[in-house]
Amino acid sequence: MEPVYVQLEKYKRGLITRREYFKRLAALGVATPAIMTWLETGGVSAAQETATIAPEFPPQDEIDSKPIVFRGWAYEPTVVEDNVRIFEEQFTENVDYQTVSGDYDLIIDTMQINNEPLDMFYGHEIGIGRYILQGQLLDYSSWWDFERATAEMLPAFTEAWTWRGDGKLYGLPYFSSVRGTIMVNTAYTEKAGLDTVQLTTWDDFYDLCRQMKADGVVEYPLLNHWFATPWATAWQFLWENHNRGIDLWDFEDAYKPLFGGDHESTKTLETWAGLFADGIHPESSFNMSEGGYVDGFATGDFMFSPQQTYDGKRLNDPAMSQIAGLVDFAAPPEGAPWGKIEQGGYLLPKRERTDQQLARVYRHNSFFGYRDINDELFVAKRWAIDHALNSSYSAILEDPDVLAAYAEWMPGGERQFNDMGQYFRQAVWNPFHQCPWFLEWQIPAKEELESAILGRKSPQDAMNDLASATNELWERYRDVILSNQG
Amino acid sequence: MAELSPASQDQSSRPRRFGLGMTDARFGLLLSLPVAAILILLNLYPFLYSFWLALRDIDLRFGIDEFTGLDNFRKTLESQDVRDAMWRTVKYSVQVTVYSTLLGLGMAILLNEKFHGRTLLTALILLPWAVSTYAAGIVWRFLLSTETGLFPAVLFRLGITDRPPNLMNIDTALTWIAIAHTWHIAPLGVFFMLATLQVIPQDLYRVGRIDKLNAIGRFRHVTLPYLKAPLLIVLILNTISAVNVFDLIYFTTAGGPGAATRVMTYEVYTTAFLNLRLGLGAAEAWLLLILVILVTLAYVRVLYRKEKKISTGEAAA
Amino acid sequence: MSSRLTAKRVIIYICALLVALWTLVPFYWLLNLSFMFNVEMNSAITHFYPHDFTWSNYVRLFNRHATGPGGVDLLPIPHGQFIRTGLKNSLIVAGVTTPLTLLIAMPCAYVLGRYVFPFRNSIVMAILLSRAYPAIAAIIPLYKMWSSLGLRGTHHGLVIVYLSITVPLVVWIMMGFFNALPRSLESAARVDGCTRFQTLYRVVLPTSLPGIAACAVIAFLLVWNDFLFAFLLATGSSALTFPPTLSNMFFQYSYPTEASAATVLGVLPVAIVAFVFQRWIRKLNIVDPL
Amino acid sequence: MQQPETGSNNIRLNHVAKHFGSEVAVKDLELEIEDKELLVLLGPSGCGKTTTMNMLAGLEEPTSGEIWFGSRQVTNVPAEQRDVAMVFQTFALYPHLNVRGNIGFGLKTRGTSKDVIAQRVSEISHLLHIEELLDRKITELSGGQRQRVSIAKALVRKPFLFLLDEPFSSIDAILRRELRTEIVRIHREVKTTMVFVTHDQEEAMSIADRVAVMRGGELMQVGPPLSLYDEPANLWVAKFIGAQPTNVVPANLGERGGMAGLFDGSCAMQVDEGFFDRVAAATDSRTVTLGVRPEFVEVSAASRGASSLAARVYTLQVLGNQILYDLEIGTNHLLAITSSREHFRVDQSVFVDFDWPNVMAFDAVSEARLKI
Repeated sequence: MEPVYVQLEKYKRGLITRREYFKRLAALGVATPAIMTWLETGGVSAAQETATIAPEFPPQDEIDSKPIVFRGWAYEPTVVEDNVRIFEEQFTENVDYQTVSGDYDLIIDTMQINNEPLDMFYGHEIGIGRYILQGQLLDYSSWWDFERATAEMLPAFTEAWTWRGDGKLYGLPYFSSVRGTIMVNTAYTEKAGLDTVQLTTWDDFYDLCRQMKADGVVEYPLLNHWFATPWATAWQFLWENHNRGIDLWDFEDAYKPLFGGDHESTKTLETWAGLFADGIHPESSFNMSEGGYVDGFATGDFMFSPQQTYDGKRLNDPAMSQIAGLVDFAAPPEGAPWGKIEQGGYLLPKRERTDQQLARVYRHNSFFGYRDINDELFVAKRWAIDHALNSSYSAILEDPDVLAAYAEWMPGGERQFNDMGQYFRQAVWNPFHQCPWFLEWQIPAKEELESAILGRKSPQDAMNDLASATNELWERYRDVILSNQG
Repeated sequence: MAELSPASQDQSSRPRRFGLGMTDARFGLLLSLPVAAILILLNLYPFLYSFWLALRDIDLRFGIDEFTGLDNFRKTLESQDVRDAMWRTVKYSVQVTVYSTLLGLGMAILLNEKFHGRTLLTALILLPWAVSTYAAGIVWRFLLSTETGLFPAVLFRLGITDRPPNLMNIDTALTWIAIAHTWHIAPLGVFFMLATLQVIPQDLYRVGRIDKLNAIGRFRHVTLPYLKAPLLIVLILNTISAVNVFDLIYFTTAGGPGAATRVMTYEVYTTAFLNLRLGLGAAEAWLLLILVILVTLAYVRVLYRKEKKISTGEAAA
Repeated sequence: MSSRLTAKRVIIYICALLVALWTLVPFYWLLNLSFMFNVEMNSAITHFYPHDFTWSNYVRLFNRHATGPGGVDLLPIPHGQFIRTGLKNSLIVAGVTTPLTLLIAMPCAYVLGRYVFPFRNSIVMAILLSRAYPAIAAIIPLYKMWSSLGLRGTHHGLVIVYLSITVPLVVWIMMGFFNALPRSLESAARVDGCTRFQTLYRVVLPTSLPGIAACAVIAFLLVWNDFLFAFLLATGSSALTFPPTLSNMFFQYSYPTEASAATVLGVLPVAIVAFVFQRWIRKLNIVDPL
Repeated sequence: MQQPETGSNNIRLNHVAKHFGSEVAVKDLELEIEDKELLVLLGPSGCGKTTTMNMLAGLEEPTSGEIWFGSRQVTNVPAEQRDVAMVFQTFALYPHLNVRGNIGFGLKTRGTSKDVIAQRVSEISHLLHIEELLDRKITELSGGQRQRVSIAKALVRKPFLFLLDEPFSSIDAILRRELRTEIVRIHREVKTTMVFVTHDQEEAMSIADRVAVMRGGELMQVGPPLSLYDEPANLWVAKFIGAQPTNVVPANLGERGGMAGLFDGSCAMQVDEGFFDRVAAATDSRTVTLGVRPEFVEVSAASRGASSLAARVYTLQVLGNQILYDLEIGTNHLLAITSSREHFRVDQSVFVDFDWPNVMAFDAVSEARLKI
């Protein structure tokens, strides 16, 4: 057996797994007063696991003096606080957790630029390109569970967390979802005499919407993903074209835009303008917030709407929705891509840390983005069960507890749960989201796309104008990006 | 022979507080020093600093920071987006100014009449001004929203439209926000004009009646001459407030639909903060600043004579 | 003659009614939404008053459960904690800024309104210009400065910024107020043995209390109501004031009912304060003190 | 009246001037205020009397010159260190204090003990008969009461110098008369130097030990009221002092015993020879300005010969036991006051004579009074 400090070194460098390390330590029979203290204060069930815990790692006094700094998005902060508490108990740790509310990207960017202390923060996959270019992000490839965790994730979801520039993993997901999952208000399908809704292509789907309008089933068959938030319309444009197999970007040349007036994607925009002109989609959506958009569908005025998978719970909640118990997923097309991956995860900012601190941060981040002390996907499962935020970890997608929770909210029970799994497996990742100037691009994209949908501009002009705005961005940042991908 | 009174002895035995050196000039300078410091450090310095920023290409997100001279100004002036935003700002400001000044005048005239509940109404109309622009934005957002709004619901219930209409559309959004702004800012003008209306000698109206002026004539020949100066100042203040609008847009349409409500402040916000390009944002802000300065100069011109009066008036008294 | 007068009175009352509606209906609508359950608000036909009146949106902002229609358990509103912290921070920042503003502004307003001294006109002009300076333009350099000075996201950082707004305004207002005071009171005080400084705090300030109180209210409102500076100089920090925390209820998942209740919490105190002090506020010539 | 004595507590203004920018408020003022006298600064508005008073109070600093309080130079000493008290036209009572607080304020700022303050306040309120007002608010007082309080407030400190700035101008006429007597009484009791500013010559004449008449920032004349009346320094003072304006009659005296041309020769009368001689002794010029107070113009129904001027009654006013006539002589007018019971009617033709021993003569150019 190697001495403890050698094993510690290996552990820090990720040469041995945490489990292996703990096992060896336990075998050495190391015990200190710290563990005694912990046993006195800790819970009974946790005490069984303590045998495998390294009592000397990290030293108690250091934990107290330097908390791990965690900043999260202001979604259900009470749940996160509780998770923090559990983590602190499981590992006798010290975490400084605060939530951020407001313009998240701006705030995190500001914190990063100002080098404010940070060990883990909430982020979307769409942010990592930007943070990496700022030189602010640390990857997870030296994390001890790196290989095991990536093997458990659906590949497309892993890809989303992997920076195209260096192929390294930069985020651990605590929830995953598919944006663009078609929700169906079954009150109207019943009225129309439809049994199920089986999607095939976006064009077929839009034809179905037109049909419903023509049949007088509903005034507005569709509430498309076109609301006031800057990225809304832009995102659907990205994913729908991706689903349609239309390439918008030259990824090899620092996201050079391929679109323009004559490009195939202009047809997508033409289709959209047609939907609006024909009264398939309501005008009011352009003033809705993201929440208002979900609530808009909850009013029961619409038949279909591309939403997040987890919104099924909210839409079927009688305390929130007028159409509780009536919201179903449309079945995704067989084998064809649909919607877009969307995940919330935990990122690891670069900052001066000792190796020991880094080990603590790894342990902390893997608790929130992977497994707890009992080797359970604790955090992910909790979100899936309590809030329908599902996970890209296959284990969660197949977990009977999660299924049971879903069956409680969703009228379609197991069938719906399976449909959701299907969406997950067919969802795609548009690598453009990793583009460092993605935030800047959303603003002209929203303007141009909306102008075309609302009939203020021809789709050709709008796409030409968007292309020229995009080219400016591309030229401005091309060298920076290429040198970073170098 | 007289002797010094006891009171005088009290006085002479007391130490002097501020020595003989305290003159009016020194007293004035001493007491205005903190304010001067605030003005220099928190207004003047940032003002100059923002010009320095405008001469640089600062892109915090990509860590760019280099001197580019007047390049940002050139880009700003050449940008179609900026031009559109400026034009929207002008359209918006004109609407707000006209609506709020006319409404303020109307309310002031009404409140100058005697009727039951006048005191209460005068107190109530202050409220929209007291609750700030962001709250005005929220309130009007809820009033106008197709799903939860009062106005669309009323139109629908009255059978004017066959479903609750979308009032905040690409054509009307800017006007509705201007109306919300009017709701918020009109009270300030009311108080100002009401104060003036209340000092117009009633005898003038009696003379007006004797001279056979009708109500409109009395307004034109008696009221309006008095209101001229306050009216002008209210106009200018309303304009400045309108040009500087931000919260209202942020809380209602966030610049949309399309770019229908992307006014200049929003353009600056986008460039400087959403895109973190501080240099370019500062240059755009300077363009906005010039617009405001032009309006303010008019303000100063109106006030200039009065200001002159006060500084010499002190001496004479 | 009498019939014409009657017609005029009718018109006056109709106008008064319209003005009252114009002023109050928006507030009514905010309250209306805040007293509804989410389900009722989401009903296809908008209700003009809450058919199922509830305090639940307010209660749930304070981390408590409530019972919804049909006995559904309604969870506390997660955002409530931010709203509560925001209100607390607003109270702290406005509460600190207001007395500081008065302390700094009053002496200056007094000498500007009363004395002739070097740079007087420059200061008046600077105040005038600072009032017209667009906030969005002012905030760009401040954002950079506050970031590098470590003042971003701190209470005192916000207080300093707010002083740069409230002090010029209060000086501007009080300058006119002091100028309109009878001068003989100060002469009397001087003759009674007060120094210039004692004259200010023993005679001028006590006799100006209504004006000072109204200025305190205005300064408080100004800070309490500010969105932009707090939004850009304090987001992401625990010093964030109420308005930006509220703004977050309009981005993602929150209901107009809940957001209305939160808005009412922020608006009600200032509405009450403004209503109580409106007589004094109106007496100040906010617009044109010169 | 007492002869000026150079006491150590006299107040002296040496060549004092005050400029406001290019405006000259007070020009080279030389004035000595005697210990314990009541000096009235009299003049029309804008004459510099208030500025002079402010300089005495220490509220304004002179642009040049010196102010001495006895042997103490106070030119640049601010008001609070001068030991002066002042009563203001607008009363200047502190609205945030009650009557008692107002009266005691000046003592309090000078650190007088509470007991002494209470005692002084009660003394002074007794003197001014305002004991029952002590606990009232200022807003509850009438104008006269406020004025008494403000006088009490000033007097309570037993100041070295007591200044009153038009203290009665915002009070109605009857009360004003009462307060005038009151001021004289108070002055006798408190024995303090008082300077009283007014634009009302009647007020000045009725209360002053001495009156200082100012005009356009310059001191015209200082002296006891009677001497101002009898021996005005110049035509302006002569016109300014007196209940009714002095008649100003430009005259060319001509030859002794001959006819003198009046009003630029528009009429003629024979001048008293004694008067002629006295004028001739004082000046070489035969062209002078006569100042004839209305009470020295005699009106009669019959002519007394060449010394009478024919006139017509234009208007008349009954002033109690006297009658004031406005008489028309050609295109000119003369005022006359008679106490005779003989009435003249409007438009009646009358004859005017001057009471020559009391007629004043002024230099036609400098307007200075000729010492005749």
